[in-house]
Amino acid sequence: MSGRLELWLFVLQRLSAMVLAPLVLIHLVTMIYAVQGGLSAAEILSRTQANAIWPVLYGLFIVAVAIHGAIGLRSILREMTPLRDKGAGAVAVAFCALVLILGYRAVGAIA
Amino acid sequence: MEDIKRLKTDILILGSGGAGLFAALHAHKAAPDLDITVAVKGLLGKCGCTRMVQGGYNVAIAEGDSVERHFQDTIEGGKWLNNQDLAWTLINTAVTRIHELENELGCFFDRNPDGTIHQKAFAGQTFDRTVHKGDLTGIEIVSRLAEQVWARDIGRLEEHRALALIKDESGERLSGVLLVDMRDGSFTFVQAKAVLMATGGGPTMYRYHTPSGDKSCDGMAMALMAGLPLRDMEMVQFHPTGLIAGKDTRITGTIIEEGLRGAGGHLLDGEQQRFMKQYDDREERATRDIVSRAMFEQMRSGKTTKNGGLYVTMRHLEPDMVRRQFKGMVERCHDVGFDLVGGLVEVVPTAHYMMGGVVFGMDCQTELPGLFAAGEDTGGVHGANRLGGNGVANSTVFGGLAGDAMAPFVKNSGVLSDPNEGEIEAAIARALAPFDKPAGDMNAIRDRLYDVMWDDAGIIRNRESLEKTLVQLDEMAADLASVGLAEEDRRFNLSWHDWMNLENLILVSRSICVAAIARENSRGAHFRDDFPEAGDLETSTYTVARLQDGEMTVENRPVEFTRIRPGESLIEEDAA
Amino acid sequence: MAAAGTEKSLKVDIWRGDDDGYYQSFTVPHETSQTILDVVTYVQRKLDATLSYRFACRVGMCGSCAMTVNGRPRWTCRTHVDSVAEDGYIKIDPLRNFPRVKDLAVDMTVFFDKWRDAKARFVPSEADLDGFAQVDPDSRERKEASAAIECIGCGICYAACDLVSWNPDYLGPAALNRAWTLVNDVRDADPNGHLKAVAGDAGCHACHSQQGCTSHCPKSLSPTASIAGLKRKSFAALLKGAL
Amino acid sequence: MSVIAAHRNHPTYWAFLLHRLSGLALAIFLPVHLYVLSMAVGDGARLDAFLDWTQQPLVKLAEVILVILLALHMAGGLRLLAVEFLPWRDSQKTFAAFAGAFAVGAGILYFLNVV
Ligand SMILES: Cc1cc2nc3c(=O)[nH]c(=O)nc-3n(C[C@H](O)[C@H](O)[C@H](O)COP(=O)(O)OP(=O)(O)OC[C@H]3O[C@@H](n4cnc5c(N)ncnc54)[C@H](O)[C@@H]3O)c2cc1C
Ligand code: HEM
Ligand code: SF4
Ligand code: F3S
Ligand code: FES
Repeated sequence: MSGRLELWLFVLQRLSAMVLAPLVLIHLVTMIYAVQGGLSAAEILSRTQANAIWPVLYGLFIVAVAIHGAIGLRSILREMTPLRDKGAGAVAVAFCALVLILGYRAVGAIA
Repeated sequence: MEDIKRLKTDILILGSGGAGLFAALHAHKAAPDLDITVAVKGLLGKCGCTRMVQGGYNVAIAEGDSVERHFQDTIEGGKWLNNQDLAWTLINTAVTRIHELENELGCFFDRNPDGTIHQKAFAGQTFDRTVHKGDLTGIEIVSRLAEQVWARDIGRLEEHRALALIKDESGERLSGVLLVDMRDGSFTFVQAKAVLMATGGGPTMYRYHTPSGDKSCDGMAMALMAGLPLRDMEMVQFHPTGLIAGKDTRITGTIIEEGLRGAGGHLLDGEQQRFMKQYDDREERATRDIVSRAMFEQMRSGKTTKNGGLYVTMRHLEPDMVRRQFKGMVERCHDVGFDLVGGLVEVVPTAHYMMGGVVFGMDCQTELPGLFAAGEDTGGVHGANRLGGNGVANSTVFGGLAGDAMAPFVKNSGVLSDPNEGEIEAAIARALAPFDKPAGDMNAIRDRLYDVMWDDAGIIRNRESLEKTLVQLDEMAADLASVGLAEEDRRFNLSWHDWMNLENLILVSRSICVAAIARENSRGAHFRDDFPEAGDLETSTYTVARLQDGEMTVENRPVEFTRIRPGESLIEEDAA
Repeated sequence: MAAAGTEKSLKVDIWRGDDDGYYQSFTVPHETSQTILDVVTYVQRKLDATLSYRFACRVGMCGSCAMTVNGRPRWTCRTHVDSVAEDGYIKIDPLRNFPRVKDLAVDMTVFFDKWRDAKARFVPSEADLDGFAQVDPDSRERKEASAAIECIGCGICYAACDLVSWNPDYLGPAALNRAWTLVNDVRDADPNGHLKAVAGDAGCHACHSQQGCTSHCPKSLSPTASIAGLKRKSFAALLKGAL
Repeated sequence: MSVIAAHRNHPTYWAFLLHRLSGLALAIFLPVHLYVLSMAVGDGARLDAFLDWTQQPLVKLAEVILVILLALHMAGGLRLLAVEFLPWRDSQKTFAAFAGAFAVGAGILYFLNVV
């Protein structure tokens, strides 16, 4: 073990959190605003396709959250389940990949 | 016979206070290839009194101060009974030691606003020379020492209590030490080329006492049993203000800072009247011994508080000042239900420190080849009184010197000599004696020891009270010998250790009494109301007590004034 | 014991044995200035001579006497009975997260070993051994160091931290707290060495700021703040390529 | 006996626990959320059908809880970042309270708008 893995994960998780914070805020605000009229596919798409900024923001969100959530899950698994380094790491990587794939499909859909 | 574990080491150190830890570090530095083992009654660095040092560390490093001045203060404080060469070594080496503590071990002492080291005033000294870390200097020193020991390849036998010094077949040399592993109750014999006794004395035979609970004069008792001489045993220092919190409270006896009196605190009797004026013009600000004696007299007259003590109060002073300046004390009092800021706190004088101890030389060797001693276990450095701040200097200075001396000793003339098995067997039999007997009331014996020593062999004594005490001590020893322990289980059996503590305390108390009888004058901490005068300084003598064939003997020996004679001074301006 | 039956008494349940053990109940007279250590002492002296526990200084300086009192880790010599008893009931367990020796005594070796592994000890610089370094008492570094330095090594923070139980290799709050004082010690010759030692896999980054350490430290220290400091410093060092 | 061990019963532990549970819940929810969104690809009707389904009160409630969790987690995360990266000391408890308040506030806002 490099002995620096945890430090890197820490750094990545904190940096991704710093990226996520404004994005989630924006997402929450738009959602609260958006649901006032009730949600529909067309409505969502018209909003997100109107401006190229949305796909970029959501793209960034996906990368950040894939990293962030994966690292978070890894700690939870390591600390609270019998899974140790390897198992937890595998689950985390799987999570990361899943989010990236699904995320890109979703972003692709709304772009 | 008992199955015992046998270990071998080059250097065995008993105790992990300032003396023991310094010795380990110095010996390791001098000879890293030697096998060094620290055996200690508690956890390494977490027991003993060095950790409890509040005031700080005396050292002559300030501009305008000098080692001569510090030496002069020490000798005058010691009422001319000190071994002057030892005192001189203390004062000079303290300068080296404090730099070592700060620069090599990492103690982070307090600074002045300009960034230079801060030195505060301590009673009985002509110069502000006490280096400190807040009022928790001992924690800083011992924590730093302990972590340096943890970081090195130094063996630890924690919760291993030394029971007896075991000589070789010839009886001429120390072979090793018999210990008991307190956790499982098994015995271990550690054979060593050199042994340091640094178990730290501790006058815990008095009803009120300050030292930590692990101290019960084990080292001095082992030394007596091995036939070694102890000097100045009558010199027991009392601190004027210990807490008193009622029966069966552990905190009773622990120190309430002297600074309270300095800052204007008042002492009151049980009727809430001040009384110090009757005894000294400086009132509460008089020296430790005077205040302690005044309080003792006052208590004897019966005007005591609920718990049998007196009061100290700060309520007439600015509450914010008290809260700020004495934060630690305010909290400590609060934790046992007293309000130091606006109320009354019950206090008593309390037995603090033993100036006396094993006779040792400049290289810390004792009479018994292979045995070294340092710290509060030893006698001679302080004479009749120890200056506040010279205690931790003493243990760190001589602990270090012992380490320096043991390494070459082991290299040049160290041998692992075979033990006298008979001595081991006898020591084990002595330790196991209470398990063969029906349970009895050990608490009653402890209470009796506390009371007798407090009333008749403490702050004020005389021939009659001391002789009476000796008789009682013999009775107590006999009583204890017939008291057993209820259960066979030796694992972490504190009651068993209490029993052995009592045995040691009774033995050492006898040496205190015979020495106090032998000194027919009053000097420093020793006050006899049948001989209240200090006596002629020029012909000063010191006492040496020994156990010979079960008898405690004592002799007076003349003090050698190797550096200054009474009336002389090393300080140039005084001499001029 | 209760004089004329007027005094209150305490019902005390104490853990006996090691990992396999049981609670034994005692009735102890309640006194005004009584601490938990006094309760335990009373039991050992008057009720059951075989009760095992550890203490030394009696006044909150040595950090030997920590136990779990009504579920919380505490220094027992400075814990007033009245401040913790719940309707006259006290339950005393050995300290959590430590191997048990017997009754209320635990084995603290692992705690000291981690202190060593965190390289939590001063590294002298060869140059300056005779003087005293000038250190401005109001400088930021000195204040940071001072804020954390008065640790008595009682292990209470270590017992209060779930990370210690979840990740047995975690260095723990006390060792990290000490490391932080060294990183801020301008006299120390190897600040980076200290950072390296605590930035390993079970070092400061394992801490999730639960702050059990900080809320239980009897000396009111904040290991959380110290650990956060280490996280920041090692983060910066990593970005600078110094680690 | 209390529901939580005494040594854990302090505000910052609750904050930790909430942060961890909310993070976990989000991590479980997120893939689902993304999967659903990706259905918008070419088939707005399926998404719409799904969105209709979400109009059921129970699902509605679950959604509200999720948003609360997201808000909670974010507030808790910001608190942590503050604790770790800003040299603050004793303000942590205030932060815990602030975090809770923010979450509840956002949730209620959402709730009011939706119902
Ligand atoms: C409350 C208090 C405050 C003080 N304040 C000051 C001050 O401000 N300035 C000052 O200069 N001095 C002060 N002193 C005095 C100072 O603490 C002592 O002089 C000095 O620390 C003694 O050091 P030591 O190493 O000899 O013994 P200690 O530090 O007492 O260490 C003795 C060690 O030996 C161990 N031990 C005991 N028996 C055995 C055994 N049978 N087997 C194995 N190990 C054993 C103990 O567990 C302990 O580890 C104070 C003392 C007290 C009690
Ligand atoms: C809104 C912005 C977010 C911020 C500021 C944020 C912040 C943080 C921080 C600082 C941590 C570290 C906790 C620790 O290790 O002690 C963390 C953990 C975590 N986060 Fe986030 N996060 C955010 C969004 C998300 C999202 C959207 C998810 C969903 C996947 C998520 C999932 C997790 C998980 C599972 C953890 C692990 C929890 C733990 O270790 O206790 N976070 N978050
Ligand atoms: S940080 Fe506090 S709780 Fe932890 S060991 Fe030090 S004094 Fe004890
Ligand atoms: S309790 Fe443990 S998780 Fe961190 S803040 Fe303290 S070390
Ligand atoms: S006995 Fe020393 S801290 Fe409690």
